[in-house]
Amino acid sequence: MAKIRMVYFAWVRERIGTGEETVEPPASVATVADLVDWLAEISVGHAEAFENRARLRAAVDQEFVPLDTPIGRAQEIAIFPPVTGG
Amino acid sequence: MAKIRMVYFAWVRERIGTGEETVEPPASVATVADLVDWLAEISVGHAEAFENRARLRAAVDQEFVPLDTPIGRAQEIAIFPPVTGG
Amino acid sequence: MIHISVQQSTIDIAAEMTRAEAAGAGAVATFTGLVRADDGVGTLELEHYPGATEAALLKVAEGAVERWGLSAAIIVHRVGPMQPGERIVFVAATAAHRGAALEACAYLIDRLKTDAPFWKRETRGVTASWVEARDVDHAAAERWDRPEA
Amino acid sequence: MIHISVQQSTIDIAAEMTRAEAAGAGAVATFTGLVRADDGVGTLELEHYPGATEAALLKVAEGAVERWGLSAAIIVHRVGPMQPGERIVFVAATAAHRGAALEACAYLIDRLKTDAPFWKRETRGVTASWVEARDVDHAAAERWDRPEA
Repeated sequence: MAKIRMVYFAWVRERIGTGEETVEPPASVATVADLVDWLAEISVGHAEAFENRARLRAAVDQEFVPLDTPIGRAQEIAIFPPVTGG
Repeated sequence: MAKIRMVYFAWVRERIGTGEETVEPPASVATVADLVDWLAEISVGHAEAFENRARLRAAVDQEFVPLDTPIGRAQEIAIFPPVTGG
Repeated sequence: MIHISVQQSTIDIAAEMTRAEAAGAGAVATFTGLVRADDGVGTLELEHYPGATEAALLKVAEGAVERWGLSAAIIVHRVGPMQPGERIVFVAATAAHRGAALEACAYLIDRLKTDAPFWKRETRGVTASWVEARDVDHAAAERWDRPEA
Repeated sequence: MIHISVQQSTIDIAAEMTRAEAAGAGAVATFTGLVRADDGVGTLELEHYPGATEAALLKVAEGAVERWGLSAAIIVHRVGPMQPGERIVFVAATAAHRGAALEACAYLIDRLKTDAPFWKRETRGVTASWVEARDVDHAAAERWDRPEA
């Protein structure tokens, strides 16, 4: 599988300890949810950030998507809490 | 009956030819509608201004009221078209 | 805080916003009515009923403050002659949350349209005519009287 | 006319109103969100997703322009640190008539609240915490998807 640029925001970013990283998940990682499961194994920070999947939102190549969305040939995937602007 | 200060606005004022006049209607004039009927006899301008009663609105002592409102001891009565501000 | 003004001078939005925001709450909704620049009107003239106008606007503002618990309600209305593009009216509602501010703002302008003694006269070319009241304005104002509103 | 801005600098209401009014139509409705000065927040910090934010705001504005035939839609949102009383967000909708302007303004702020990638962090005393999303915001945004809306 190709490299994916991961971007994180708000408390997801804080728990992981970085706002951005490049990852190369195995071919078995098909959806954003699979990716989150796989990333949660990388470090304690990732595990903490992804603890409660119901509180996570995602964007694939800057389009907001549900977590069960296939990754396809995504270049940038963002994981973040529900938005609170305005 | 006591004297009443009449005030007119917009095309009612223009047709009557004045924005303000003092009148002394007879005791038989009980409501604003009676007053309009009585005033319509005063001049051609008044008759034209009050031609179509459905297009007239009134205020008694600066309170908006229906035309069938009793005059009572009113000091100032206004007759004008439906409002068009804002 | 209630601020009512019936004025000849132009409406200063920045000053009015500062007033609306001074209340310290989180949400300000405003409505501004302009002389349309795109339908051939040369001059618009606003006549009003001095004294009764201010009282009517105050009543509209008080109604909004009470109904939505506003921290500020502002109504500024121009009178006299004005040109296309100029502001005729500005209303603002300040509340803790946006739902109350937005609803109260709509209420202020809807009620003002039917409850305040202003009359508009338009000049198009050499012809001056009084603007006719619109039934749709009464429908808009009356929706606030319905129990479900 | 659509104008979108995600900016560090303070929001200049007078300049934005001039932009909204330049379209020449008759009605401008606005909503301004402020950092509340009355609930103990010392600093509010806004984080966002550069690139995706602007695209999301543009989509919200385009939706409003199409649905209500607006002549102007403006969304200005601050990012970075800000103080109580400062403006966080300003939206404006310009239309020929007030009903369209008022509804479109409510749509702009309702959709922005759920569709644009901003995150607020509040500092109260020495404690910083991320603001939680509110269910009521989703209900407000979703009402625009209902057929009767």
